[in-house]
Amino acid sequence: MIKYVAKRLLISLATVWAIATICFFLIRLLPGNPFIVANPLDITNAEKMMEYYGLNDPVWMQYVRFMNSLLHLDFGYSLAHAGRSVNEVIAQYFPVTAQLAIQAMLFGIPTGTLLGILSAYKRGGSVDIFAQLMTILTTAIPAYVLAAILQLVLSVKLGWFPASGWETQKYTILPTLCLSLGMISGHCRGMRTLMLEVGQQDYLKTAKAKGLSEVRIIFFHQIRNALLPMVTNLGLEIAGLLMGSFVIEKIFSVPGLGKYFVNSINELDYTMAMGLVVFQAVVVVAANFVVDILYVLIDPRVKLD
Amino acid sequence: GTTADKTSNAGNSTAADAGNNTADSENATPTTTESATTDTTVTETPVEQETLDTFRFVATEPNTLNMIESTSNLDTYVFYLTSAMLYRSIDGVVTPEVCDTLTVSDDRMTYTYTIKEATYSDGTKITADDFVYYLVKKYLTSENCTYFVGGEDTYNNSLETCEGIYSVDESTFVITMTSPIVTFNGQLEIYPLQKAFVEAKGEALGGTPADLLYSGPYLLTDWVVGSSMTFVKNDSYINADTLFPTQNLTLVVSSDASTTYSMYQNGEVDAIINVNKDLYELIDQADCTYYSADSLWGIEYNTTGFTYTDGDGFVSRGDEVSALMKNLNFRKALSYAINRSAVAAVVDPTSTVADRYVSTSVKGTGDAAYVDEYTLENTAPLEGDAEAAVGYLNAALAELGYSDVSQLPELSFLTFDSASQSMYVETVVSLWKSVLGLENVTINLQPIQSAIMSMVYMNYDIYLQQLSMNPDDMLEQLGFWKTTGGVSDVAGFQASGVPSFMASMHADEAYDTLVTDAYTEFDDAARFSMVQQAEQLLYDSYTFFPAMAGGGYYATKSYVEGYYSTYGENGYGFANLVVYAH
Amino acid sequence: MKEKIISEMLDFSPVSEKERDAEQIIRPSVRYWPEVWKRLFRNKLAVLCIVIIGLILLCAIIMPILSPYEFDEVSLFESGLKPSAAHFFGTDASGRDLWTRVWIGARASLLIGFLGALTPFIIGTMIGAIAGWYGGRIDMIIMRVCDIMLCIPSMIYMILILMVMGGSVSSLVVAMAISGWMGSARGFRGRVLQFKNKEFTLAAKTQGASAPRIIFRHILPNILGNIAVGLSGAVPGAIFMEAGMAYIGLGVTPPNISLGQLSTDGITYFMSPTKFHLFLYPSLVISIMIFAFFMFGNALRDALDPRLRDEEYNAKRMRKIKRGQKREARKLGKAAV
Amino acid sequence: MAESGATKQEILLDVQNVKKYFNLGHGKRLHAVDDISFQIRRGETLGLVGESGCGKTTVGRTLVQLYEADGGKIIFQGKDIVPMTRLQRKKEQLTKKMQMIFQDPYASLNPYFTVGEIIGEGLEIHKIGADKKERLEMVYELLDRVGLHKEHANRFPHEFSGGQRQRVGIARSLALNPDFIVCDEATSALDVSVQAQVINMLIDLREKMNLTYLVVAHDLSVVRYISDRVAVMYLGQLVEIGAVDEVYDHPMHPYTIGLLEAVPVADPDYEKDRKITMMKGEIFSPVNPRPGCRFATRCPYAAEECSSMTPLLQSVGGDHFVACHHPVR
Amino acid sequence: MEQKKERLIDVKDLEVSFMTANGEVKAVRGIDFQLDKGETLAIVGESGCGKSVTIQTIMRLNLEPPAVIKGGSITYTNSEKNIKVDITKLNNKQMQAYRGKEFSMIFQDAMTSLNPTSKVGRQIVEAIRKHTALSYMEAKKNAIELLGKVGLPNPEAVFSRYPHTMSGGQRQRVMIALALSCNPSILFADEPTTALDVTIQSQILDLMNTIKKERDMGIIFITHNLGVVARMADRVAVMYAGQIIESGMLREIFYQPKHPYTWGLLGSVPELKKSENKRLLSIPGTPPDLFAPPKGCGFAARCPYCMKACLDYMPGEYSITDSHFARCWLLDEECSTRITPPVGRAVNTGDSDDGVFKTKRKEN
Ligand SMILES: Nc1ncnc2c1ncn2[C@@H]1O[C@H](COP(=O)(O)OP(=O)(O)OP(=O)(O)O)[C@@H](O)[C@H]1O
Ligand SMILES: Nc1ncnc2c1ncn2[C@@H]1O[C@H](COP(=O)(O)OP(=O)(O)OP(=O)(O)O)[C@@H](O)[C@H]1O
Ligand SMILES: [Mg+2]
Ligand SMILES: [Mg+2]
Repeated sequence: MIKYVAKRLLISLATVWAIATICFFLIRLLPGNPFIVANPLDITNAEKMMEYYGLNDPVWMQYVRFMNSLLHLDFGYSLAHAGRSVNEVIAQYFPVTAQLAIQAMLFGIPTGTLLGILSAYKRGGSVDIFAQLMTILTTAIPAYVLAAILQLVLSVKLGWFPASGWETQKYTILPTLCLSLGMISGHCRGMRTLMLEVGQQDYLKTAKAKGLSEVRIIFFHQIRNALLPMVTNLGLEIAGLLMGSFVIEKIFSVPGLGKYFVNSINELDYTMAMGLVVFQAVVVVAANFVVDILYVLIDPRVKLD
Repeated sequence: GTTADKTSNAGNSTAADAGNNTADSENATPTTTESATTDTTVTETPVEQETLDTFRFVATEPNTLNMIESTSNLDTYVFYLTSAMLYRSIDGVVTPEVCDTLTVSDDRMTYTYTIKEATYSDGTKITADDFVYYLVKKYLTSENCTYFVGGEDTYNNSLETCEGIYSVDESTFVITMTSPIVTFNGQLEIYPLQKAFVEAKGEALGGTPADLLYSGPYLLTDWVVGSSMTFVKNDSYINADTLFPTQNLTLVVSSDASTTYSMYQNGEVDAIINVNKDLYELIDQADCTYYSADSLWGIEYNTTGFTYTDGDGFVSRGDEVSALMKNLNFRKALSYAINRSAVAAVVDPTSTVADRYVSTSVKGTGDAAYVDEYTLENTAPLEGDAEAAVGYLNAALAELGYSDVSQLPELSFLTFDSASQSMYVETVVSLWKSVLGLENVTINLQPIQSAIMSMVYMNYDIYLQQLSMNPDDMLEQLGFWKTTGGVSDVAGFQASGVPSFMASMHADEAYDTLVTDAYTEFDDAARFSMVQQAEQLLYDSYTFFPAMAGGGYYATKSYVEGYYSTYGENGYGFANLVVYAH
Repeated sequence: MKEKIISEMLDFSPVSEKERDAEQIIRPSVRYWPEVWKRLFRNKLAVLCIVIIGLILLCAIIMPILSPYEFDEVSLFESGLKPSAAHFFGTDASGRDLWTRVWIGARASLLIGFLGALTPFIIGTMIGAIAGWYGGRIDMIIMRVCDIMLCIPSMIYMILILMVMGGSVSSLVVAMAISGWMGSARGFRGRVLQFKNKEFTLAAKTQGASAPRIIFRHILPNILGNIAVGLSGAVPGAIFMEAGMAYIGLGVTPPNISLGQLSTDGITYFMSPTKFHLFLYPSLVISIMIFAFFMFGNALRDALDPRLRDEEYNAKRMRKIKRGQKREARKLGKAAV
Repeated sequence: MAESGATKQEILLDVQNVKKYFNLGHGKRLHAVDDISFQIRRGETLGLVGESGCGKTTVGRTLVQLYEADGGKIIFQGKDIVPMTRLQRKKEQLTKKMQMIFQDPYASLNPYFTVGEIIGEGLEIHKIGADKKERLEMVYELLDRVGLHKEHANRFPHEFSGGQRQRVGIARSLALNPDFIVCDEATSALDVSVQAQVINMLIDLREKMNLTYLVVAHDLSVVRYISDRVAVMYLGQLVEIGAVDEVYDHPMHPYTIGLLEAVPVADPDYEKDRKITMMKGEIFSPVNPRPGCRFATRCPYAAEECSSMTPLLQSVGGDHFVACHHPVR
Repeated sequence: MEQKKERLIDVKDLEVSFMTANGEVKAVRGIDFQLDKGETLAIVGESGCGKSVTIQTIMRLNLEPPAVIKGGSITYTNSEKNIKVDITKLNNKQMQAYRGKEFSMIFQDAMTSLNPTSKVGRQIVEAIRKHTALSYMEAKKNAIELLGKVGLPNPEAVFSRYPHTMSGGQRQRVMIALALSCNPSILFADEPTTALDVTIQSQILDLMNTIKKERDMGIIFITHNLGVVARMADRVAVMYAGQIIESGMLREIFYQPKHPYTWGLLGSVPELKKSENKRLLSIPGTPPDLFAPPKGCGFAARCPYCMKACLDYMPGEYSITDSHFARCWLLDEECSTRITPPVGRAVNTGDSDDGVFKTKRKEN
């Protein structure tokens, strides 16, 4: 087991390195000069800044510098927003994204899974139809439209929740809801399919032949086995969520990393973008790593190799 | 709170004089009469009415709070709140703040300041050195260094000190200029900046609320980027008890129009700094106040015939295109084809059409605005003139030897990828198509950095330019079109290797002379007439065709008083702000 | 069967082998895909979706041609008109006819939808087939690259490519191809692996079939169903992706227009009393379009699974029986009264 | 059948010390086939029996080059095919000469091909027959040969019963007119009655087309019925090989004996009186095996040298070879 | 016959169909059979003839729908426990008390029949605790004991192993332990050894025989393998196309088969012990499609002795002895065709006529 973990860890580190390298060169390919702002009076200043930050050096030199900073886990300061340290930004805004993501997951995954189970259990029943309808609606309506509708109804008309911002717990409800809707439909669909697939398995017949009640068969045999494959997808899902959803963050003014990330690339803020990419890579890889280990722990069939 | 202003105003006659001489005309924003009415309302309000201690408003957040690196106007509004100044403009009235006395020498080249006792929020004293440090760090740029004695030397050698900016003692410092400049009245936005603090913070300066030293009316306690900024009243501020009665301010960031509307409607915010066109029709018009146009949109034609490529430096754009763009009649045809008032109304209902290069809020010699006092001749009609346009086009075609518009080479219309910009360009291109039958214009939308880069490198034929206008300095924007630094000739450009911003379109010695001379002309009427002549020259060249002035509205709830928008699209200012209970 | 058999009916004379063909197959021949289509067309919702998709396609093709307006024709004095007979969907702020713009936008969106789904799929399939078939080191390298590329936020590819190539349908498709091939490569590799050691593949090998022949003639048809379902899900995905990019400001560049662009531009008028139509119609069309593709995908999946048909049949049967029982009960109740 | 005649006939296939290992990763290698040698003469049928997982299929697949041998020689019609490249094999038309019948009649037919396409695929690949029509004629003929109708060519595999499908599989393997066919458990997935049909057919075809078979099966009675000689495998190695009757009636290797005893016989009276000795013990791991007899862990007669020295095949009289230190007489 | 044993199961005229969208699959078309205590009944027959459906109907394991019991009754009697029920009348909930406790089942593929994510011990404990009031520890003790009893070495260790870590034979032993866990009176075994090697099969069969003797259970054993039948069964039922076409004591079926299908079946087995190779008897063609079963004898199309009557009318049951009956028109006293069966041997059953036996039609 230790050997397995160590090996996974090594692979993970290599992956992070590879991602950082690829992204470094990709981001450097973007045309433009990060120091030009909307209404610059003096392009010489921008040139001076390029010089100052070593952005006119050969790319390999910059790469070495970048790798060095990576090794020290110090991503430096934003180019577009003076005084903003990338590490601090991550430290400050990742928790927001994480909170949103975790809330959305805590709400979305169980709800979706439950809906999936129920709709598989009574296929064609009212729950199934409701779940399908919801899945279709949430997938057919663009997220920004959905968010706007929720805002209009729940916030402006009913006044239940604040429309935007990130202050008290109350502020988190709308974005969480919005973010989890897609998750609910995804998990509902996935779980439903898996439940039906597991439902075909012989061991359920064995369980039935033992005289177990239907409820017990569903809970202890069917759901358990259906849940396992869902875990594999969790890695990328968590990672995706933890990087934040730009759209949701923008609409609800949630100070999360997603918005930061898009803005930093748009602003050609190399250090910020790179820092966030590497961080994201670490998050993704870590999530996958954890899921891999978890999977080994919970699924007895997986062989350690 | 208003009486406090008055007294401080009266106590500094020198400063007020120096200010008024120029500032009356240059320092604009809402007129004095407007501010007077505000004052009366405040005094008439029954004192018993309960007030709230928090004001929440939607505004754009600053890029950085690092005063030295900051390049954006957005940043300065926060500095207004968090830093004391030598002079503070409250609702258009300039009053000394930290400044005790300002003595201007007769030749208007030496400015001597003495400052009052004031402290930073951490208790340390504000000294003259702090102002000197700020001036040296901030003002000695490649643009401005030549104005100060020894400034060039400081800039070129990246020195820490400057011959022309120095402190005499703890409470006195002096600025010496190389020549008298009409726009410099000694009441610039000058903040104290403590060298020790700046150096201790290093790169982190201005990143978070903790990385800033406060001396202004408010302390920034929390900054959640992308969400909100929270300000709390600063008790150690020099005018703590008088100017800013409201205890807390919250700046709410919202980049989505319907979200902003929802918040305003829900009462989550009390004011919106910039009611953009999307919000304009949603929000109760009674809440909206117009503020004057301070950004100028115009169409720039590339008449240089050159373009920059990475390998070869500046190369010819190709004869056909270059000949076409150099043709005055063609440019006039394009310009006359545009119904500017209609386009402006369509693109942004909150804006106005523009036909000048100077902000309409600049006052003239009398009460009227400069633009009304000094008009231009032979300008293109604001509604456009299709017939004339076609006439010009035919003339151009004849001159260039084309028989038909369809033979014209492909032209690219560059701008950056904001919704309004692209809408303006689309509309104009469509008009050209319908009025002139010109179909060969392609739209080139780029992210802002690349767009500006392309513009600087002259990789465009037509460019939609958006400039912010400084109402305090009418010459600043006119200076944009001066042929400075030898960049009017491409050879010089190539030699220096460094392209210069907006150097491309207009090269006219007469214009340069007029603008340069205006800087040192202290007689208003004479200066205005010079400016007018310069404007006329620029206009007639049809290299930059003014189109639209992006003005705007701000919205405040009826229970808010003393809030106003400063110039610039996203600025905010407070004059004895009170939020009544509602 | 229960009839009484009397001796006279019985004829004990032998029957020749010809008269009773033991090898015959009584049931009519069923081909897989025709059967699937039949099942699909029996599903009313699926038919509705096909009709919708067809209508949208048709509208996208002919509506701009029929319309008296150009999609980019500005009419400064008809700004923001509400829907009317002259402008079915009203006009936008610059007075352009929204009806024409929506269908021009639908063209772009459909193109992006189809190409954006197909291109990464084809690339991924090729790569996945190579990885799965050759296995070993090649497989390992490809899969590692896949893993790594999956960890890089697709936003980076998107922004990069759109910045370099400019916002157009083709650059969006390229961006989608580069950021999206990994999924189908993984999927297809898995499938190839699954079928690589199936006996019919081995049989084809012993017949001397080449690798491409086995992959494309033998394996591909076996997973065509999954592919069809996957693709029909990927089309709305790509349309959505474009809309998302438009929301970020990276859609197709004007004067070209896509539905996503129109819909994101329109979202600002969501609460507008006068320009609500600018929000409504593009969003409605894009939603209907995605809904139709999505439902079509679902229906296709159902049609591909013959088990479902039996299940539906039985569900219907049970309902009928229950209804019958209820009716009986009612009748009995009445009789009792 | 005609054993005495067969001996004089040419050796069609000479397998010498063939090895096939599967890499399980992490330095683990599964010795699926470990040093196996035997010969098959033209027209002869060799049966290969053994327990599940002992490597029978692997032997068969290695012979028809579905797997690359990891060592040894496979001399087919005088040429060693192990070192040949893909191109050489193509030139030698080995796929035409060697064919395989698969175990699972459901999995071995591509469900998306018609029976005609399945049978005709080899013809198409090798461009036998002038055009489609001619190939179709050939397909009809093959269908007829395995007792199916012409009309069946347009049907899909799922419409056929197991026995019919297996006959389709046979027709496919016959299409290229091979010399040598590996029948990998060709009948084990079939019903008894259908199995007999297929066995009879295989025997008839052998006669008619002068075929040589390697019959892989774990059903010992089938092997006895169809083969001339039989080879018994245990965990990747041959333990006994010889003429069918010789091996079945006088088995020498303890494993062969156990195997034969375990087979239930369809005769109640015989079964009633039958005494069965059960094989017990751990099954030896074929992953990175140590030397020694692999059966030693289960062998009732195991002695010390059994677990240290690998026994070699030795003649115990005539054509009968046994790999055992203590063959049971 | 020996002393009459208690009757456990009495199946009468059972008909089971599957309702599919393509039509009704008549999987079981009116079968009768009985099972006594301590008896092993083997059901043999071609694949798809309805063997599994039959026993799964007795345990009511078929999903309903699509399965429908169209008619007939299954009476289960257990005098010790004072039970006598018609299983076809029970609902799912009521049935739960019988499954596992009264009937249990072993499936063909032990790999897929055991829950892969649950330890085998737990799966047994689960069954025990469902039907008894034992605590977990007691149930565990029982389970370990059972695992030992089915011949698994080191049962404590086996208890906490997962199915995939075991070999096929070991898994099948676990399945048997699971099936025995609540001391059922009937054990259904659906091809329990088909997936196993002969040596392992031999062990499992031995184990089942031992257990049967020990517990005096009734076993219904489904297999294709006539060798296994010969080793295990007391009585044999031969099924074809949803019907039992011949049924009798073991020796009756093997030595005096009366139905041509049984002849084919027996004749097609290659023999291990005989050296002289006579050509195998085979049955040509394929079984009928149960979507549209023929109106006559299901076997007619493949029968070498087919007569006109066979195509038109379903033959009734002809009793040869008390325990032996067959459904074939050849047995009818009015049928003049006399055929010497190609298989079987004369044994002392009072039937002198080489298997050519004529009897009266039963009226049914
Ligand atoms: N492709 C493969 N990769 C790894 N191991 C393999 C592979 N193919 C077969 N094996 C292993 O090689 C050994 C021999 O397998 P093989 O299929 O040849 O046995 P067999 O005698 O044919 O068994 P059966 O009677 O079950 O068909 C087994 O342990 C099997 O797990
Ligand atoms: N769920 C179902 N839906 C439709 N038909 C079914 C279903 N289950 C079984 N059948 C049909 O019922 C018939 C009998 O099936 P059953 O499984 O009892 O056969 P069997 O005798 O056990 O065969 P085998 O020896 O292959 O196990 C078959 O023709 C099969 O096609
Ligand atoms: Mg095998
Ligand atoms: Mg069965």
